[in-house]
Amino acid sequence: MASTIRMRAVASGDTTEVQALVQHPMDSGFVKDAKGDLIPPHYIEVLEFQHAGKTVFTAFWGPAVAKDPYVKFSFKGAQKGDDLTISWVDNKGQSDSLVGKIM
Amino acid sequence: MNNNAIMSKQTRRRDRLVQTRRTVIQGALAGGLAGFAGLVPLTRARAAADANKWPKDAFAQKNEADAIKALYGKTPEISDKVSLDAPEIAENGAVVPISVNTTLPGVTSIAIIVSENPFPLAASYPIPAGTAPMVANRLKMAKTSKVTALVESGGKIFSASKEVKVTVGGCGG
Amino acid sequence: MRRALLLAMATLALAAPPVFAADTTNPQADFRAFRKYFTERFPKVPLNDFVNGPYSMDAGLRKQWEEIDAFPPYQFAVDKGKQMFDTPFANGKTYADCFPNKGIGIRQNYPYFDSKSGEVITLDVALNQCREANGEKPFDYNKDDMAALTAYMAFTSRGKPFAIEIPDDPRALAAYEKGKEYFYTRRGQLNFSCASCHVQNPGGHLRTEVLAPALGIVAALPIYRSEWGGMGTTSRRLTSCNSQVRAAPLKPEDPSYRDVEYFLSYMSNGLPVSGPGARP
Amino acid sequence: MYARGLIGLAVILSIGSFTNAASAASADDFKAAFAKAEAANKQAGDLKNQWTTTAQQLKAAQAEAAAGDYDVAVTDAQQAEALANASIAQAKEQAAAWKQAVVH
Repeated sequence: MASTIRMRAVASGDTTEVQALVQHPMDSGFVKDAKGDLIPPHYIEVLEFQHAGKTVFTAFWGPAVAKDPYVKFSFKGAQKGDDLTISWVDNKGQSDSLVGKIM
Repeated sequence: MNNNAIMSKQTRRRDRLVQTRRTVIQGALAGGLAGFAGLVPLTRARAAADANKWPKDAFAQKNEADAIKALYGKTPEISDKVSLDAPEIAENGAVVPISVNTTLPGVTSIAIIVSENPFPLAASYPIPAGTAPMVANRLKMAKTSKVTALVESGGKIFSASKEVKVTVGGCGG
Repeated sequence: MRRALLLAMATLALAAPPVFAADTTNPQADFRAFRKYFTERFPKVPLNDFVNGPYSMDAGLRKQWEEIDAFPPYQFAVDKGKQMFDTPFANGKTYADCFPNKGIGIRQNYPYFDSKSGEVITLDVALNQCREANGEKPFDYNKDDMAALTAYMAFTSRGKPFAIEIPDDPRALAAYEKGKEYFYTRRGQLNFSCASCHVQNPGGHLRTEVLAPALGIVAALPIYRSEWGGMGTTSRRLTSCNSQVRAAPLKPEDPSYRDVEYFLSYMSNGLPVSGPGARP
Repeated sequence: MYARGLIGLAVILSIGSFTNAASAASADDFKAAFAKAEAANKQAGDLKNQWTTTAQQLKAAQAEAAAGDYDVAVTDAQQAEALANASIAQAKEQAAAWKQAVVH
C-alpha cells in the first residue's frame, strides 16, 4: 500500500515552500451513503511538519477541510537536502507519517 | 478509490502492533513509487502528530461568534493587512481553494471560518517563529457563505472576510 | 426549482446554430468543419487549450483549477495505476506485454478500429481484454482500478497529439458514422443531444456547470470530478451525461459509447493528451 | 427544431392530464396498464432510448400496487406508458433529424 502522503518541499534561498496532499476521505458526518445511512465523521484533526526536531507547521483541521486535503506554507531555516517530517492523526486514531527531502 | 476500503481496514485493526506492521510494509513500497512528478524520495517517519492539542471546543461550536470565542476568547477587528484569497464563485463546494496572507508582524496563528457551515471553524494553524504568516488549503462549503480569515498578531485578532458563492454544495457527496 | 430548471433547459435547446443536411460519410470533411466551428466561435482560445474543457471558457474557474492542479487530486490514482501497471499478473505477464511500446505513451492512439473483430477498441476495453487474456477478471469500467490504470497510461502520454485512424474499411466508417449519430441524436426526457450542450452551448451554463467544448473533450479523461469526489472513466462521464438529460444510460463500453468516443477522438486529432484531468 | 423542442414539454404537460382518468381500479386493471407500459418501455430499450423518468414511474406504479392503491398505480402506469411512447417517438423522429444538427 502506497503512502497516504504526497509532499513537495522546495528551498529557495533561506525559505522553503512546502505543499502536501494527504489521501483521506475527510467525511464530514453530514453525507449519506448509497443506502441512505449517514457516513460517520472521519477526518484528520492534526497534521504536523517537523524540521530538525522543531515543529515548523501545524494544521488543526475540522470536517470542513476537503477530501484528500491539501496545504501549502513556507518556513525559514532549512536547506536543500534536509529532511522534513510530516505526520497526521485523525478522529479515529489512525495515523500516518513520512520523511521527505527538501529539494 | 480504495481509500474507504483502506480506512475501514485500518479501523478494524487499530492496535499499535498492527499499525506498526502496516507502517513497515508501506515503507518498503514507498521507495518504488517515489520519483513521480518531481516528488522527493520518501521514507517512513517515526514522528506522530499529537491529537491532544486539537482545539476540540472551538471546532464543536455551531456559530461563528462562539467558534471565535472558543478559539481566541477575543473579538476580532477588521484589518486591511489581512488578505483572504477565495473565489467569487466556487466551481464546486466540495473543493474550494482558499488562502490567507498577512503583512502583520509577530503572527502566532491563522484560522479560517466558513459562517454558514454546520461547524463554522474550518481550520486553525498555529504559526511558530520562522514560519511565514501564510497558508493555502482547500475547504468544503455547504452553501454560499461569508468566509473569514482570522490572524492573531501581538495578542490581538484581526480579520478579513469575503462572500463566496456556492452553487453546488459540498455536503451532498 | 424543477420548473426553473426545465425552463432553463428548454431555452438552451432552442438556441441552435444554423444547420445543413449531410448524407455521405466523410471524416476528413467533418474534422475540418468541426475544428473550424470551434476555433471561429472561440477565436481567443488557443487550439491546444480546448483540451482544458470548461477552464478554456471561464477565467474564474481557470484560476481555481490552476491552484488545484498545482497539486492535483488525481495524483493518488496515477500512483496507484503505475503500481498496478508494474505488478505482474498471476501468470507472470504484465500489462506492458499487451500493448505497443510496452503501454507507455500510447493513449493518443485510442480508440482504434480492430479489423479482426470489426469493433472499436477503447483503451479501457483493451485493458480488460489484456486482463482476460491473462486469466484475470475484468475490472468495472466506471472508476477505481480502471480509472487508476487509464490515469497512469494517460499521464505517460501527456502532450502527445491524438492520432486516431479510420482505416479504409466500410465497417470502420460505419462505426465512425454511428458515433457521430449518437453524438448528435437528442435523447432523454429533456430532449438533449451531446451536441446540444457541447457544440451549441460550450462556455454556457447547465445549472451551475460551465459546459466544456466537444473539441478536445476526450483529451483529459479519465478525470477527477469534485462532484464525484473521485475519479471517473470515459464510461462514467458518458453515463452521467445521459442521466443528466434523463436518458437511461447504456452499459459501460456499449458499442454506441465506443463509437461516440471514436468519433470524438477523431475530431480531437492533433490536440494533446491532457489526462488525467481535474474537473468541477 | 420547434417540434423537437416540444416533445419534452408535451410529456410534462401530459403527466397532469391523467390524474382524472382512473376511478376505483382493480388489480387486473393495474396489471394490464403496467404490462402496456412495460412493453412500450421495452420497445424504447430496443431503440436504445429509454428515459430514466419512465423507469421511475414504473417503479412508483409497482409500489402503489403493492400498497393496494390501484387507482394511483394505474395512473402511474399510464404515465409511464406515455413517457415510454414519447421516448419511442423521439427516437423515431431523431433517426433522421439528427443530421440537421451536424456541424458543417
